[in-house]
Amino acid sequence: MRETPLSNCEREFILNNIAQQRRLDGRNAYDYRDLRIAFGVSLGCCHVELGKTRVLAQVSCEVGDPKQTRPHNGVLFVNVELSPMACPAYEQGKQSEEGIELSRLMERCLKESRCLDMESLCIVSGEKAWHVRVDIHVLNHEGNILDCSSIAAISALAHFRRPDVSVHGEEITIHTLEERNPVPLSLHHMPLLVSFTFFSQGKYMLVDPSLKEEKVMEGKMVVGMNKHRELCTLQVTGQMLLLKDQVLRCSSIAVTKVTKITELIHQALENDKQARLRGDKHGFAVLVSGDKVTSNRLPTTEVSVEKTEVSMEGQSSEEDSEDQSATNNGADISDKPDESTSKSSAVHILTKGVGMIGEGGPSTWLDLPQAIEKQQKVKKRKHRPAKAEEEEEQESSEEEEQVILK
Amino acid sequence: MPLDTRRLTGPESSQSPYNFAPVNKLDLTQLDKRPDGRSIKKLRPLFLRTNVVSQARGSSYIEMNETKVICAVYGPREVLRREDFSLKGQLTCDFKFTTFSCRQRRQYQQDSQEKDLSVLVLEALEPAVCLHKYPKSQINIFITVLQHDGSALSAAITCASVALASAGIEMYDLVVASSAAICGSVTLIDPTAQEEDALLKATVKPDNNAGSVTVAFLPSLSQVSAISSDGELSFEILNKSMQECVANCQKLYPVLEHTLVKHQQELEAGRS
Amino acid sequence: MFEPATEAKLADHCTLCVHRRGILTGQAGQYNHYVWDKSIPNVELSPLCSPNFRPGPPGEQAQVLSQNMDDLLKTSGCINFEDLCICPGKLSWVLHISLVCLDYDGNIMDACVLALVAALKNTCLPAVTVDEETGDIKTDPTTHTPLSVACCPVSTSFIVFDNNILLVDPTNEEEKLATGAVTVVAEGSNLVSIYKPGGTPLRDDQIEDCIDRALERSLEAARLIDDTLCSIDR
Amino acid sequence: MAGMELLSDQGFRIDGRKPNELRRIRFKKGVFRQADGSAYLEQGNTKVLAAVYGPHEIRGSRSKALHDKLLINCQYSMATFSTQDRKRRPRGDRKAQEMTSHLKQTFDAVVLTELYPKVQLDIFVEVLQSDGGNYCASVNAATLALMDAGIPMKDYVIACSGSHLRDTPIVDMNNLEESSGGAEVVMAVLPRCEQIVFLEMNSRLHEDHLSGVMDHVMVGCKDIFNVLNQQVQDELCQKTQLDKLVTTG
Amino acid sequence: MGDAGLSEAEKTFILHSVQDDFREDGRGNEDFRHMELETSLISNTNGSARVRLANTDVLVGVKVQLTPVDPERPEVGRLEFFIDCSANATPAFEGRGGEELGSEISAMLTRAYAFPGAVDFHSLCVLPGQQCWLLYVDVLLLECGGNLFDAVSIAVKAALFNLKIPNVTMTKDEGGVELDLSDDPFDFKRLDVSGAPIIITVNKIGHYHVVDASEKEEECSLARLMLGVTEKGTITAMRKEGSGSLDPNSISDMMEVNTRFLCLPGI
Amino acid sequence: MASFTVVKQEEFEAQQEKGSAHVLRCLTSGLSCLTRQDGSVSLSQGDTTSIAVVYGPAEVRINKEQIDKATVEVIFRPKVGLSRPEHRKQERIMRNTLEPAIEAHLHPRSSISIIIQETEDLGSNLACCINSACLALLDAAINMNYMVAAVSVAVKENEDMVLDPSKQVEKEAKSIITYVFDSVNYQIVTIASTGSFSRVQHMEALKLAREASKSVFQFYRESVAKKLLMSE
Amino acid sequence: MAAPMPVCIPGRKLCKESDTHLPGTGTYTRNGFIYSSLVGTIRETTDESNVKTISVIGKENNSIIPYIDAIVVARVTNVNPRFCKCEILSVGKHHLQDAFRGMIRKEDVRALDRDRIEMHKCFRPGDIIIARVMSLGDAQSYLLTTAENELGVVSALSESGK
Repeated sequence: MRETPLSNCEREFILNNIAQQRRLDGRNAYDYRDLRIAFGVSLGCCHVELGKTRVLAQVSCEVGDPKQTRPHNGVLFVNVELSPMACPAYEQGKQSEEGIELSRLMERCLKESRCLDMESLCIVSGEKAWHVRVDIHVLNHEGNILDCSSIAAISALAHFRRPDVSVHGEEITIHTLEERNPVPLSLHHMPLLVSFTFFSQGKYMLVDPSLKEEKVMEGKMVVGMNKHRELCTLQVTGQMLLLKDQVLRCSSIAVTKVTKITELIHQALENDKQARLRGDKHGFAVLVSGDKVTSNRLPTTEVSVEKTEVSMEGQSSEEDSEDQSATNNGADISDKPDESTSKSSAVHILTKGVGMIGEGGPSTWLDLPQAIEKQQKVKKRKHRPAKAEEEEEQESSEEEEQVILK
Repeated sequence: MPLDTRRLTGPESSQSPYNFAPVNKLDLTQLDKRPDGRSIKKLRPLFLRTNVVSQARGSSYIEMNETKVICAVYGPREVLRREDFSLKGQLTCDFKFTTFSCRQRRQYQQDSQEKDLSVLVLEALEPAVCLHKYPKSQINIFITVLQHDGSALSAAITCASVALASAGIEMYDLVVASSAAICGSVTLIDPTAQEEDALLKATVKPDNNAGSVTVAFLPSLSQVSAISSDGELSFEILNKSMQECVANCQKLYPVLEHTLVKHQQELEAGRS
Repeated sequence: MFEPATEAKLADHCTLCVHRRGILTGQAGQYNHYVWDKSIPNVELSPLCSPNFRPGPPGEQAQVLSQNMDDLLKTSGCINFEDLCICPGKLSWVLHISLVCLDYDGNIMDACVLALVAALKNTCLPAVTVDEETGDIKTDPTTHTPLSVACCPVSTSFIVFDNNILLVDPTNEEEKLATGAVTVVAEGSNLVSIYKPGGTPLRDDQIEDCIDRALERSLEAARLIDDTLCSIDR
Repeated sequence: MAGMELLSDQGFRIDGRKPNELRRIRFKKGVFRQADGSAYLEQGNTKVLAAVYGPHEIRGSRSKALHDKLLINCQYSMATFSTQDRKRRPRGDRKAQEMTSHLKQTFDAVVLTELYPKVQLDIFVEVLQSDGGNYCASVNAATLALMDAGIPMKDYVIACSGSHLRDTPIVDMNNLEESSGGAEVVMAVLPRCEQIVFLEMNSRLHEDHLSGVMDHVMVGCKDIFNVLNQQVQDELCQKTQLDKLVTTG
Repeated sequence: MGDAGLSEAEKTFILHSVQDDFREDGRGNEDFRHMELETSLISNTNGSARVRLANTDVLVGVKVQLTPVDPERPEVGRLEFFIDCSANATPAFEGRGGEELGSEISAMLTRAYAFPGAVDFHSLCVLPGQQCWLLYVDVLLLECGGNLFDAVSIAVKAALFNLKIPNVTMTKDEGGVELDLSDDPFDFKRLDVSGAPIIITVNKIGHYHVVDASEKEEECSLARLMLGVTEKGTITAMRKEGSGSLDPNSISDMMEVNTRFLCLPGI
Repeated sequence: MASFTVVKQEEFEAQQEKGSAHVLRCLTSGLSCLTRQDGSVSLSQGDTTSIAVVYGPAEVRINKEQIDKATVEVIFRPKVGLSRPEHRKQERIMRNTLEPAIEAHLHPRSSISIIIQETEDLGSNLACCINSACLALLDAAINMNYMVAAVSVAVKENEDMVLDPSKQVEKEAKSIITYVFDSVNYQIVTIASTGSFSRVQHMEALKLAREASKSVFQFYRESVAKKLLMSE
Repeated sequence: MAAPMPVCIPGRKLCKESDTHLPGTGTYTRNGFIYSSLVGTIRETTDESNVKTISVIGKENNSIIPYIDAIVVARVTNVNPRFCKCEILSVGKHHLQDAFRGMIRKEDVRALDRDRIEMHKCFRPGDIIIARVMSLGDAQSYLLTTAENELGVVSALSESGK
């Protein structure tokens, strides 16, 4: 499905507002929309809402071989898929330009900033290591999925626990969650992406663009940073010409944003931890809790049903109902099966390794490999001509020359 | 993360048990009798039949002892991609070994060898088909080798040409193919798989011949529509064995003829 | 060197099923909950068998079929995967099962199951010996041990025609017109699976009827397989 | 600490360069006959071929055409033998795709696209040998190829990379410096007006150092510009003189 | 290959030019075009070569890598060919456009090199039954002006000739054998390529046989015969290409023509 | 409210552990929880949650166009990794279940696409997905012939029946059967089973599931009613 | 048919081409001879001037792809003011295994007052029509016409689809 384009007047309207330092949702230029982080019941599952934009991130791991180039390291794999779930413009399966850019940015933010301690993921050097996989699902695209997914990804990584392993010589045992407490991944730092959008030759700049703003922007600059004021990624996309000081301004703003968001994440993690300790209700069931206007809840319900014996006689009753149906609409059950049941009790063995049953008689495939090898008579018939021709080939060849019609 | 998400995938580290089995070497240079008891110059019995795939426009099945090939022909269909549109008809060929057809387990995806063979079969058949009669449409040939015991290529070509004929596609002539393996002084006609890879492993003196030839031949136009050879061969030997293959094609031709005539008669019987 | 091969034919429909045994080396089997599957069935609906299929990776139908075969193998318990273990944690058999459709004329599910079971039943594993200290593996293709197959599940497919008529063993044509399908896989008196993927809603008695017929048929088909296999001298 | 051997105490880099010193640049325009424009460029051990086809009518689906401007279509690929350990495939992997889109972005900004509505321009870049700064070399080579093809542009677009080692910014990094894990800043600029067309940074760099590095990279770009411009001008003069001779007989 | 889009008139012109043995670029039917050959230009490879045959421009790089041996033949090393048709040559090759041609060429090369005498495969085996050298022969097609197969094969042979395989020292210890490569750039061994074949293509245009056809001429020929020939004059691979068919005699003639170019392999 | 479910939840888990339990876990739905789609629902059955969205009737890709009715496509997105044959199977089941329920012929040459995202699988995932999809269709106001409700039943080794099993129970169970019923006269739309069982068990499970499905339908009605109420 | 006619296969030489023997369908001529190009039975038809036409009849009696002037049955797939697209289901008696795309331009719908044709009043998607092939058309589709008395829509459904 194609994305419905923005009408010119709408475009104008938005741009004018931006020019007057106003945004449609009443935010200031450097404000984020309100951020909500929730964790699933399963570990390493994080759900982030940034305004109306929603992203789900799930971290998983499995044991595999390490890369030849880095035998002492585990492997981190980041997968961002823009499915039609998020917005109709995206197509299932094929990666769009946007998708590639997004997933590369995520990769650079998480991998190349080396926020995850790869050595700690190694089980047996050069033989076995953990493959950690981050799946990021964009559920709803209302602008700035990039920041949202980076938040989701990093908090999911922080929330995740991998099963414990113990190595005794050759033996490698992976302990189930019941046997031993799973261990968290060791994160060096928490890089986050902050994107800045530019309008009208970079004259105006906004943080956390909404969908509409993204549609009218001329370019975007993404700053990846952690709370130690270390830049982890920097990227300018779109067709625009920037000047150095603009870049610097962005990075300085990013600092404040990152520190704030990082705090939020830590807080959320803490809450989840407490909830689990208290055996409280956690997970998404809370997210879709019945308190919203559009939502509804049916409390756990007892289903009363007659006991087995009842259903037994139910069976008998159904049996007779069946014959009824068989009688009243004759077409109901084709008589094919009846026939087969009646006479097909006899299995015909045609040759060694070839048997048949039921209607229709032997198939065209009767003389196939096994059949033919054994089935001498068939084979003979087949082969006589071949042989014959082989013997008197001259004759056959001249017959070929001879003219049939004159 | 399995790479092929559309199939059930097993462990990569799995190996064929035959890798651990003792290998029995077969020396072709001094061999009086062939493993299957044929004489050097003898062809394997050829079994052909048509109409094996009910859904196809034309189809055929060929069997040379343990080499078993099935082929189906579909079309003429319309060309969907506007890029490869042409007023002349097009022929496509898709050659595949089943995973279990060979000694070593094969992959599901078409590998380079199969691609190469597809092209060879295609070029062998193209000269024989009256493509100008099928404007802006294409004819698809699908070949599957169920079991590979040598000379799969020649079997496939022969099989395909019969399938085309049985499909009622207009052709200038049938195509018959046959192959030979040369090792030193001996020339084995219609080699089996065992002989073929014995050939590859054969440690012959540098100036000695070791290789194989496959020739596709249009019998009644007496034209060679495809020829391919592997291994190191001297010019004379190659030429000689090529002639031999041509001769063998002539021998096989009547079998094809017989099969097709029978096929047609069955049709007639069906009509009346 | 022959792979156990069987073909199941329902009228014009033919499926060739072959097992390729492979030895799984390495220690993959060792990780208790990262064990590899020991049987990998794959159904190939090649463009050869019907004009509906195009070349390239398997389409949805083929994938679903492969999955069904897999589920069947796993849940029916017709092969005991412990038997496939040669040397615990180190070495085990892997059954690569390819089901190649040669002629597609409907009711492929039944054909596949039939072929699958028959092929399993005449699978032979060559003897394997492992040298303790060196860890060298030796196989002897001359001596075979047949794979023990506990039971033989049989699938019976019905299509729902025009919302209330049930037809067994549908042809390609019938399947195109069908408004729903039911597949019952039975084994002796037990049901291995009932598979009715949507379609028109059916009354209980209709389902019951399908089950009845499936149970009957399963006995016959089992007999077919056994008799046929007996007829092969091995 | 990686920085140590990368920058000696005497302030020399691993390949003996000074921190703000560029690698040797050699290039040749018009190396292919069949392409409309082409260029071969060496920056140290990084060797790149660029070819330009078009503007020509849209290939493939018409829907790609832009009604108001030129469609620029890029492909970045690396020869399988170009890298230290062999690449499996020359293109199509994520990194290559990303690089492709970066090139596209860069040249969309500088080529006067509005002059050729509804048509397509192909820029193909082939890295024969990679020793760091692939993007930079590609951009510079492509710029030359575009000139060779006579495609109107705002200005040269020049790319250069830089980093920050032991409190000293360095420019035009080679492979060793890149793979050492230090920060890498890549910039593509219009050298005359100092405008940034493309900016990218990987790994970690403290925010305070950013400004310094950017300055040096900018200078680096200008140096490259001068080198290229010099030769281009000379060639042009020679050519015009030749033409004069021809015309005057 | 051969998509110059010729008009009938042009075709007949070429046909005639071939008939009177005076082709459009002034060559006779059995003359090659001007060829340049340079070696060792990519420092990242173990051996590299570039061939420019008129407009056909081919770059070959060879990389060596230690790999476990093929269980089927445990005592020899392996060659692997990969042809990448760069989009620089023609926009048609963009993306996957060139793959078909690429695989065709690599298939032909693989055949031509698939006999024991091609190179000394045994010398490529480092540790019989365990480790051997895998030679990645990567061909990069930069520009195509006809007769690709020949040009590629020549470039490949040159690159193999130029190949420097680092020496390996083996140290026995209790886990097994320790292999280490010498990093000294001058401590290497060469590969003997005297047996290596090159491909010569003979095009049948009208009733005449033409070697080293230009792109235009290729389009005019319905069938061509490609042979891999060695210095010794043996034929290591033969293949008929194109949609036409040939009668047996003309094949022999074409082979004759080929064998006249045996001088070429000895570059 | 939170506390209320917590208690229930634990009781419930316990009950399932100890033997046959004929309880449906608590259902929670959030209609039009997303903004970009024509219909969207996040549904949770106990801890098992899934999000389903619906687009359509909308323009259809030319190669999928059907001239007499709308093209219904279902995409199931697993939470981890790319979709594999097992998910294809689920997709197929869901599509065949929902397609006849939709009155496709009202919107010829258009597409109705349903995308279902697994967000938390803690037992009876398939049922949850199907139910959420049906709700999403209702939320998108697509004309339907009937609603569908899915319920899974697990048969334990000791022959006990467990309705709407949790992950733990599913692991131990001998077989799991998922039934889908239509809302008109509660006939069987879909059966999908893993593991073997006797026909008696099948019939017992069927009865149980059918009863349960009625309360699910009730839940649908309430949810939609509530939504409509709010929108007024 | 009475006596089974001789069956021939592709490449079989039938007879010399001469002004009394002309090549018919299923044959081709090569240096002076008529060869068969099909598996089929040979048939010779003699016209009044005693000229024999040699033809070979394969499994179908007529061509298996649309050819110019063939009468085809097609289903309309979509309609717009200038033309309507349809898929050709069968050529003459031969039913096509998979359909070919066809197109009827506004001016080819009917012979009389062509300039007052309104496509959507002539065709609706799903209609089954009989048409004649005008030309092979472009890369996309064959050009069809219904501008004859015995051509046009032969089966259609009402608005309500009943």
